[in-house]
Amino acid sequence: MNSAAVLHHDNYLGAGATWRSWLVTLDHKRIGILYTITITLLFLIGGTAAALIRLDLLTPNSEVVSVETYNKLFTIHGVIMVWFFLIPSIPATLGNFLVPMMIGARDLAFPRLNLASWYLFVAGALFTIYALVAGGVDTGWTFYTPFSTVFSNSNVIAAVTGVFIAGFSSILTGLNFIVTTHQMRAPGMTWFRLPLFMWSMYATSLILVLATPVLAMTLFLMAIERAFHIGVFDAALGGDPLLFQHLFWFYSHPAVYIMIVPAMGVASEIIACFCRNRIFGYKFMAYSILAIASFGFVVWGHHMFVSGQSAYAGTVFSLLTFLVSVPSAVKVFNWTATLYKSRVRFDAPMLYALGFVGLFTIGGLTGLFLASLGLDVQLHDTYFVVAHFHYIMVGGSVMAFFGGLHFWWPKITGRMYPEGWARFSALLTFVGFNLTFFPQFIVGYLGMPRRYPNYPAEFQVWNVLSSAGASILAFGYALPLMYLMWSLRYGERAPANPWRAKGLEWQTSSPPPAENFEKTPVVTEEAYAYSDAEPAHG
Amino acid sequence: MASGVAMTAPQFDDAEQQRSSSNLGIWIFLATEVLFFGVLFAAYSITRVRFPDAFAAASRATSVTLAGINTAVLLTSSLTMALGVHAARQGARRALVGWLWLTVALGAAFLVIKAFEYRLDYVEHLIPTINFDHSRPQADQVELFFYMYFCITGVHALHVLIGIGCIAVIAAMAARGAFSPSYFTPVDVTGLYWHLVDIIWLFVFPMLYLVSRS
Amino acid sequence: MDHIPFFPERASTIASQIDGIYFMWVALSGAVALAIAVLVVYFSVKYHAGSKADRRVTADAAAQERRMHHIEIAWIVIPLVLFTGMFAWSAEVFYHGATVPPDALPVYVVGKQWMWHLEHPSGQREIGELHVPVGRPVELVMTSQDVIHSFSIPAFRVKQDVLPGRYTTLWFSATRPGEYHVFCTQYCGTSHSQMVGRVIAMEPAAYASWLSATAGTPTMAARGAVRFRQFGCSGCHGANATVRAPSLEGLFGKPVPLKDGRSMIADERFIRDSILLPNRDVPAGYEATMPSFRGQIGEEELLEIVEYVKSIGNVTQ
Amino acid sequence: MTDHIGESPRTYVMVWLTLLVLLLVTVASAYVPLGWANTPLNLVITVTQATLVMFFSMHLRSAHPLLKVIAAIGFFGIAILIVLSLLDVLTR
Repeated sequence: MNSAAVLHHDNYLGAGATWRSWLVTLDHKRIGILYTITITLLFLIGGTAAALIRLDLLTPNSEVVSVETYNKLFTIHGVIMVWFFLIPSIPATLGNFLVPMMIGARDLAFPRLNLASWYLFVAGALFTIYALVAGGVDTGWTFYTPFSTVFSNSNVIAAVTGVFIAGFSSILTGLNFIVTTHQMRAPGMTWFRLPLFMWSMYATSLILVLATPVLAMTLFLMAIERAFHIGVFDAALGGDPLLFQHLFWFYSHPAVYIMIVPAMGVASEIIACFCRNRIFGYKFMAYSILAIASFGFVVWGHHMFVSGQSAYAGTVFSLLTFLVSVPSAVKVFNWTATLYKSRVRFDAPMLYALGFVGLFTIGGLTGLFLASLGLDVQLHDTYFVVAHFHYIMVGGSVMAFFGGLHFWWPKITGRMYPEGWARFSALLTFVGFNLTFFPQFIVGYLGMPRRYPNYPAEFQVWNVLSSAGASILAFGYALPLMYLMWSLRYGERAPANPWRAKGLEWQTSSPPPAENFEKTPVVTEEAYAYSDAEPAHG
Repeated sequence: MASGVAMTAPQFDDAEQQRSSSNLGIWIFLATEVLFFGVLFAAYSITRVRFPDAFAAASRATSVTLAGINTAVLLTSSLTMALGVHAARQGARRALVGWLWLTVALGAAFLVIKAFEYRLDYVEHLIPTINFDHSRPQADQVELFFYMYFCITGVHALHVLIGIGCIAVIAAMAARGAFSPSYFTPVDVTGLYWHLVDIIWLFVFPMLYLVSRS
Repeated sequence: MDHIPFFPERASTIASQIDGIYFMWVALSGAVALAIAVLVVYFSVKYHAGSKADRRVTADAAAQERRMHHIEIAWIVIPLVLFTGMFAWSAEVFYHGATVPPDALPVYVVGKQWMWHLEHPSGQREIGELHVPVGRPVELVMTSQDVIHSFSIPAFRVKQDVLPGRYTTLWFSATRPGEYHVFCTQYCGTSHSQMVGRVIAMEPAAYASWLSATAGTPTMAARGAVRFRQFGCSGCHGANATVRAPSLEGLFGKPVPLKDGRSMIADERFIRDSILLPNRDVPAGYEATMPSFRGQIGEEELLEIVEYVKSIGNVTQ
Repeated sequence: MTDHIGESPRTYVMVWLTLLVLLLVTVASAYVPLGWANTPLNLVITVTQATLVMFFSMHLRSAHPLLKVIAAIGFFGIAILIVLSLLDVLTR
């Protein structure tokens, strides 16, 4: 395939370099890039807050910042990272870029809506950043009532307004992906020929569409209650603060799957490609993604085992939680089995993907600790929980996001990234991550509560280890930022299919033309039809 | 577009694909609307289960007559909307424009009646934080009922208002001949939205107004 | 720092049960994680792109498919069975922790930003400290004056959120004398991390002498009796009342038939709700005439009245 | 996916009349002392009305099954939310 030699102005990046050409673009690929830039900036804000938190936790007494500032820092960190980085991370960037390409379409079904999503996202982000910077918010990302409605003196309403607006961006993106998947598939692209990344985008979109409205309305009720001093969450009137938690977690538990399911999709693509093998148990993988997405809606009460929720409800939620963990386990087993009788290569995306599998496994297994009713009493609201969800969301999602970014970087930018640096930073991230978060499991079981700038001195050694790890992790994240930017200018020009990967996105030039394909592709084989006879790539 | 012929957007293969995509899109959007209101209904139901007597007493203080008339008005507007879509399919431009404006008028009538109802609530000191009468029995819980009542009916009224705006725009477009039997997706989609607003009200009515009337 | 802590002290009866689940999970998940790591490394080495490993698969596609299905079903069913077992075990321990033994010694707790206020039935009041005897179940009846807090004693492996407008309970039976951390584990605002305290578990004899050394204040029930008159409760519920209101003697812990046909147990929560929301659960044979005391009575006064009602409930038993 | 044909004006009018009759029935039933059964009865009538609107006015009757699933899924989600929350509230 010689389409790599296409002239610069023939690809989507060459379609104009003015601000205007980017800000009014309807091209899903460009919108994906707009998202990438936006969430990178937001990641830097959330990451700075995290760095300050880890710095402050070096000593048992909050010496770097005041406790008020500490409370605002972990709120900034949580709100930005959850709603303005993790949730849009893979779907809005790689998803936006790849969904139409993987199914052989020219664009998403509703390109204008797609651009509107980005503007809504930016508007929401600006609102929230305003709230977080102008005085700050000290409620934590969970906004629990009655603290958020009655007792906090911070910018709660502005912050939730931002989240509310960004919620619409999520909904519209999800809607767009669902319609696109149903309507725009190229001839021959049947459901069971879809790459697993598409399945993961489809499942994620379902969650985005079905869960986000609940969050939006819950935050709306909460803001009204704060503004008018009356509401159904207010115990002083006979209302029920636990009702807020039910409504909040009805969204926020599925939201975890919004963050991790796309990562599973990315990992599946990378592992299949670098094993040159079909994903083991493809159909089981597709079904398990759907199972995770749907069971994810009935387990929210496991965030509330010690909240004052009834023991019966807790029991039901615990059982359901164990059920949802089965499909996740199945996925890990299948990725492992894909390596069997394969031809593994360890390019940087594969290192990231294997790192993802390892960290996700630990995150998933420790989730089982938390799902166990009796044990959760000890673990709830301690650093064990903090470590667990960082293994899933940061270890899992961000690792896969970086893997995907490297994997599709040649396709997106037309340039190769520097392989050596990329492998090095994948390893650095893996080591730094484990050093940061593994000690938190131990200090969590010891009983150290989350959201504590002051803590008993005997916990210090674990916190020092964790902060040390965080500094390594920071390098692991900063390096790709630098060499990927470098590669935009100095990187080797990428061929159309540097990995000799299957998948429609690799059948067009790098970067692709504005309309993605010169002519609509016709699909004749299953996903990952890597054939054994192919010679190993030199 | 004035010719009433569909412009197929470049990402679609043909008009049919575009039309079914819009249709699928609007139905997904409607599902999110159901979930939006569903949260309000959930909050209402759970609070009501905890204070059945207070909610029953509070519900008896609402105006079932005005709300009942309003239900009929909204059901009728749903009929006119359906007939409008039918006219669009037939290519009957005058009928389409007529039905759409009639729908707008009925929607406006709904809001006017709603306003009278709110005025009545004001007179009877039922508006939380503004003039709520705290001397009645179980006042706090009755106030919670009215808090939910204003949240639900308020958000619903906002949807009616948005619906009226959309239908008015569609009516103006229709008058200019923007639609034809082969292209009337905007009419169809607006109609679906309007019917959903109607359906939401069908739930609001018994849940807020008919509690323990016997 | 003299040593690096790996594991929390274990100082209550339930602690070892919870640790049991913990160690089982550590073993199981350690084994699974190790197995996956070993397999990944082994496959990576053996099937490295350049290696000459045998990669032939059976030509019989159907047999291949069947085999794969069996594998998939195996690794769906085995975790499922395992999880169900672990679920049952941990639920059993949870229910044990949620069921307060009848002979438990009550202590009343009010959380407020940012301190714990504790009151013993015998009258002692403590702030941020809780003296308890070893070898006897202690029940904490807890409520919050403002936001949600959570009462956590890691060495006892107990934790329970403390809610405004409602009583929640937790219980423990200390096994080793000593001082243990109390943390507020539900984020409650600025000084959340300073809402800490300690439990002092004492040998029964030491506890008895602590009790007598700190005696002298009236008991909670006695203070509650004063409140009972002060708030005018005795005017209707007292012995000489002329208004038709239920007598509270011998009430506590008994089932109360309600006007609407339901029945409730007269526990702490019921007494509290009857004072603050008197028209919600009206006892059979009475009219809903009692005024609500919401907003007029503090959480600590309320607890004293509850303890008073409790004390006259036990008198006639 | 969308090969709905729509209904005849006559059908719309019939549906409208049925809806109005059901409205009268639900209001009337609310004034009959049925105890706990009042609310469920009202809800059953409402669901019937909503189904009529969706099937006829919104053309779901002749629509692709996918649209039927999507139409139901929002209600289903809310049912889960209410039922599992009530499971807690009613057993506390």
